[in-house]
Amino acid sequence: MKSRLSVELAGITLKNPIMPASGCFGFGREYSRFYDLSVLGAIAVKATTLETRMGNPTPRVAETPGGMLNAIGLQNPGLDKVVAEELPWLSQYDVPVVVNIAGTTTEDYVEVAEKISQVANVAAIELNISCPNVKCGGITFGTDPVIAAELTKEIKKVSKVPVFVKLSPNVTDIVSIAKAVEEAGADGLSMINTLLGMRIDLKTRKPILANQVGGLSGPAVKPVAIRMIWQVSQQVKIPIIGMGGISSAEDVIEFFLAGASAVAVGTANFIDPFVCPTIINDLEAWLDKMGVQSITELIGAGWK
Amino acid sequence: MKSRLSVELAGITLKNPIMPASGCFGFGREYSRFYDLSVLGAIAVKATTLETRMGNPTPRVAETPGGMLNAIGLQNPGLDKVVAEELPWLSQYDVPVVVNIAGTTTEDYVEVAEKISQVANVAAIELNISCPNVKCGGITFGTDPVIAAELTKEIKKVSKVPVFVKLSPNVTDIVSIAKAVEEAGADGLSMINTLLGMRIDLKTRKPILANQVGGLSGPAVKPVAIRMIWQVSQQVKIPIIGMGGISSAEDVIEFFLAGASAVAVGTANFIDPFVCPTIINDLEAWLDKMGVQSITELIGAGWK
Amino acid sequence: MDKGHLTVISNAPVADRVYRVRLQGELVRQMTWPGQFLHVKCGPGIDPLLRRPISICDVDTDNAILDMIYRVEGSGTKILSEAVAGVEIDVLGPLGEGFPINQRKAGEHAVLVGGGVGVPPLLYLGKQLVKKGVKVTSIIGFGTSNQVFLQEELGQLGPVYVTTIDGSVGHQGVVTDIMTEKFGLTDDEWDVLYSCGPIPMLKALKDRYQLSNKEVYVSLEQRMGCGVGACLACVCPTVEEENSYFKICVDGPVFGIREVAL
Amino acid sequence: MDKGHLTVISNAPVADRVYRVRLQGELVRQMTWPGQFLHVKCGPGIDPLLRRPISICDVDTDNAILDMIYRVEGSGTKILSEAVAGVEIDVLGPLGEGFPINQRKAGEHAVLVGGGVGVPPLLYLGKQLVKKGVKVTSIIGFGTSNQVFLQEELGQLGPVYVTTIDGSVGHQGVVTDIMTEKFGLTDDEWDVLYSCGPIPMLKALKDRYQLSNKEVYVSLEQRMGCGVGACLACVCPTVEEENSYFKICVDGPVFGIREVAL
Ligand SMILES: Cc1cc2nc3c(=O)[nH]c(=O)nc-3n(C[C@H](O)[C@H](O)[C@H](O)COP(=O)(O)OP(=O)(O)OC[C@H]3O[C@@H](n4cnc5c(N)ncnc54)[C@H](O)[C@@H]3O)c2cc1C
Ligand SMILES: Cc1cc2nc3c(=O)[nH]c(=O)nc-3n(C[C@H](O)[C@H](O)[C@H](O)COP(=O)(O)OP(=O)(O)OC[C@H]3O[C@@H](n4cnc5c(N)ncnc54)[C@H](O)[C@@H]3O)c2cc1C
Ligand SMILES: Cc1cc2nc3c(=O)[nH]c(=O)nc-3n(C[C@H](O)[C@H](O)[C@H](O)COP(=O)(O)O)c2cc1C
Ligand SMILES: Cc1cc2nc3c(=O)[nH]c(=O)nc-3n(C[C@H](O)[C@H](O)[C@H](O)COP(=O)(O)O)c2cc1C
Ligand code: FES
Ligand code: FES
Repeated sequence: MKSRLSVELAGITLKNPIMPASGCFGFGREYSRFYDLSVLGAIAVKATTLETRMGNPTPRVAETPGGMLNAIGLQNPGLDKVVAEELPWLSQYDVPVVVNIAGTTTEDYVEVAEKISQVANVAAIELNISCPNVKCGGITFGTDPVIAAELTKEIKKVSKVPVFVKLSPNVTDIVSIAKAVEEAGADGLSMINTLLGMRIDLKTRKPILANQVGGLSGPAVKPVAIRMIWQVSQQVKIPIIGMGGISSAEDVIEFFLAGASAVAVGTANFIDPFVCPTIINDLEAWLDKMGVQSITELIGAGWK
Repeated sequence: MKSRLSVELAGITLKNPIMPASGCFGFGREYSRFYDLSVLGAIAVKATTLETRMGNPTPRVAETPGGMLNAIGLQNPGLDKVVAEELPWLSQYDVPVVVNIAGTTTEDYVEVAEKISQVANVAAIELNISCPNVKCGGITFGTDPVIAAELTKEIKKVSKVPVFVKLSPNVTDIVSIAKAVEEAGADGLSMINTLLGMRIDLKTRKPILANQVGGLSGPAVKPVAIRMIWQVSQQVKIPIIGMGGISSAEDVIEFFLAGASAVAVGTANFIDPFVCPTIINDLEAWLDKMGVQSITELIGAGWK
Repeated sequence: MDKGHLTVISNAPVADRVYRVRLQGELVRQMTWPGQFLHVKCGPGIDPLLRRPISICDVDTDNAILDMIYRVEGSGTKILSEAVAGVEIDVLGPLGEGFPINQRKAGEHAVLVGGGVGVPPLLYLGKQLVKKGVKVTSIIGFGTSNQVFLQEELGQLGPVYVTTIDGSVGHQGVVTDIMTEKFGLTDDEWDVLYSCGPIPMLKALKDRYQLSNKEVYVSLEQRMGCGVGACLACVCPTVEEENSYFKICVDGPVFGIREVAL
Repeated sequence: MDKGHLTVISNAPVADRVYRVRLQGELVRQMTWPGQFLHVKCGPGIDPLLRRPISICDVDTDNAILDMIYRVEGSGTKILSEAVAGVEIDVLGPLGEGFPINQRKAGEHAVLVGGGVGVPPLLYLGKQLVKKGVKVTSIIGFGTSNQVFLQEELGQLGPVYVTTIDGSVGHQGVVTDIMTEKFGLTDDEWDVLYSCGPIPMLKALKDRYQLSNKEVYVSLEQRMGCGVGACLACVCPTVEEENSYFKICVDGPVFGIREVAL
């Protein structure tokens, strides 16, 4: 009998809807010392770019009320090393891998997507469009429906696996961007990426982050994520991986009610390395409490 | 000798830079039972519309991690009552009044601005452009640079007092909107208004707010406000009234370093009715600690 | 009405998920009107951010001691339930308009109707009515037996009828079932009714007395921001005028049953 | 390395804004390597949200007792300083690579150099070195007299030189002033140097020993997220390879002085 927690995402079956969020779990090695990664529904790994990236200078993180800012800057070993070392290591676990890919030109993205989507344990690509597009004067791919749609089209052409487009919340009209990428063939959406924020140090009188601005994540952003998923899920047919401040089973259910079909947990891993298995355990009890047979019954139940 | 806390805003001199934020202080009556309103640098009163507004059904507020959502919906007695009853009552205090005005058509806004800007104790208008423009299919004035600029122009034509345009943070490019309204003659900016958010009740499985979505305020939004003020203050010459999560003197200084010339305190009044006078008292000590003669030295010091 | 700190003297469960906290502090001496509430900062810092409105349940003004009874619903009341003796709690109050009792005369008969965590304010009300020589009968409704509280203390003021949905104690059913011949509680038996509880209970009372000439009061709940009338979060439509509201935090929480639309 | 709860035994000031907390719990028995740190949840809930890295200062493994010494800087350490005996603190650890001491031989002379809240990890280090028969000399620098701590305890392990910026106690100046003829601490007098403290202090040591062949170790600080190597917040450029980083939380916090760029 099928598990009450199992969900379908663009043809991929997950044993449960919980995955660590990209950038908050490395490539899994660190947290594998805490628990068996096979208990996870999936794993979204750190953004992978064509070449090795050094990322930003430090400090790279700052705390905010109920949240945190990060400006890691896509540090990663690059496509070849990820394919040669990280993904094979992950293949020892019975867990689908969602590879988050990033770049500064469409060509970069395309090359990464083509190569990486052929790796056996890569179940899906998460297209991180919250990156500056050098060809378009650095405006981020994710803030313009046309640019986002074009990139999605190109990636779909080459990807052997479903493509989830990860939307930036720093936009006036997230629905128009969601529809544009759906139109362009996206198999699903990941939302939300981080909100742009900043903290200033009273002692130095300068920004805390070397990069000045950073991405806001954690509980503070949860209501913004819920609102955007609520708005988008009613306007698109493709599934949504919800994220933004999730740290408990209650949060997961709130995201499902808003319209998510699965969720990613990011910042909460830093506070409790066991948060993902804990949430997975707690979900069953919540389904009982709510008298729900399968968690899929809750998808969009807030507006259906 | 001039107070170290006194600031200049578009020709208006404030004895200190602290004012309660619009909608969080009514028209002052309630908090006048806690302290003498004359200690305040200014008072931003609840949004005033041409006609009486009933606002939204209840529940109108919900709590979020480190923040709150509100969907009051511009409930207010309307222009005539505000002019006849509220403003005269406030005139007993030695404190400049910033009147926040709202509407659904340019004509509404213009009529309110023209009449209310002639009232003696009205020092400035705060133009709330985070309202749906019925003529333009309900798109909010604040999300389009052209619409925002046109409205600003019209208000400037009729207003007898400086006009501060209150920007919505729910936009892709706040700098372009800030520049557009400056271009259109705005004397200053207020930022930020609330971020659109939502909470869903696990018991009812429906949104907590009767209006479904609401405006996020409180400490959670502070880093977003700081970032936007940082970006905008470097691109415009007009002064900025900063707001978003301020609850302490440290917060005020962080906003000044980012580029604010004065600040508004909203949600924090609900947690501590004495927060404004407390902040005003604490500021002096902070200036000493930082070895600063006048708080104006801190304006934009983070990037200057 | 002011902001102050009260010290926890005790804080212990009195029913399933329901706690009674005893607090002491000068501010308590202002708490003379039953039906008023406090806006409570359940913990320091921003988690939870907002204050929680909780009714005054009982007051000993001489010793500046206050009792509140609250049910653990979410984050705020959970944190409040963990406050041990000696901890200082930041409260704002007393707030709002309580139960009107000035007109009460000795010999009158008052019925107090409470449901769940609507029962607490009735204790302080009952005590003051009895002081005035008013006869008090209480009808208190709960879901099931382990949720019942205040039965004994109200019993010291006059007859108490308990109802439970599942009939595990007292009468199976709802509070209004009691207001009959059988219990000598037909409308002509009493002069005034004060109620506090869930909306369905208050609606039942409104339906019953809307068109009567009986003196009936209800205490309402609504999500609040400021608690002092400034934010307009807690409004409730008035009945007389079109387009007019009461603010539950300052005009209420207690209203005449014909004043408000439920 | 694991996540666990430790119980506060005591938590009291030892210098200006500096506290020493004593904790007990099974997890402590794993804390055998000086220089490692714990990632501490200073309070429950989301305020503060992130854990705080704090060095292990002293350990009694038999009784599973741990000491940490921390300065109140901001919200987290402030809340930690309010934790009373009996409170449970959520910690992650022991984390990172501590001070290398396996190669140490009896009769060697080790110099421990600490500045401000960089001093704490040197105590546990010194105790283990002395156990190995290594001669220990400590040089600890502070801003002014009321900031000095651990002078006596380090004194039980060997000579201790205190420096203060204002000269209010000990030698006026910085720690490196002590490493001279006058104090019998010229480089040929010692075999290894372990240091922990502010960047300017570590830079001074790096300038001095970068090109020498002396064995010198530094413990670094950086703002952290996960504390376990996953988030890449705490990186520090390596010296050998171009384009390569150490993660201070897992590859450090202790590094050979020629390994890292400061
Ligand atoms: C005038 C008044 C008097 C009250 N007296 C009592 C009492 O004596 N005993 C008691 O147990 N309860 C009482 N309540 C209800 C009590 O305020 C809520 O149960 C409590 O606020 C829930 O907070 P929480 O942190 O447990 O729940 P959460 O879900 O964490 O609360 C989240 C937010 O919703 C608000 N909220 C949730 N439920 C309610 C509610 N029913 N009414 C108002 N706000 C709500 C909270 O205040 C908070 O702002 C009273 C309410 C009002 C308006
Ligand atoms: C490996 C390591 C060991 C340490 N050992 C000690 C010790 O034994 N005693 C001691 O007093 N301090 C120690 N520190 C410094 C200590 O971590 C910070 O002082 C503390 O995190 C400040 O937190 P706060 O809440 O007081 O300040 P806040 O300003 O509220 O902190 C805000 C954020 O910035 C981070 N942060 C601020 N300052 C530092 C810093 N200097 N290093 C790292 N993160 C910082 C905090 O962790 C938090 O995430 C150590 C740091 C590291 C990296
Ligand atoms: C330290 C850190 C690094 C991140 N790196 C990435 C990344 O490489 N790619 C990406 O798409 N999102 C990245 N994110 C965003 C998260 O995947 C997630 O969308 C966001 O943090 C919201 O979820 P949370 O609130 O649960 O953390 C990162 C977030 C954090 C905190
Ligand atoms: C209950 C409530 C009502 C508000 N009403 C208005 C309003 O009428 N007009 C307006 O421009 N802003 C309004 N705001 C926004 C505040 O003025 C302020 O911009 C925002 O809350 C951020 O500041 P804060 O985090 O200090 O609350 C309201 C905010 C709250 C919480
Ligand atoms: S709670 Fe703010 S007006 Fe009642
Ligand atoms: S703190 Fe996350 S990698 Fe070091």
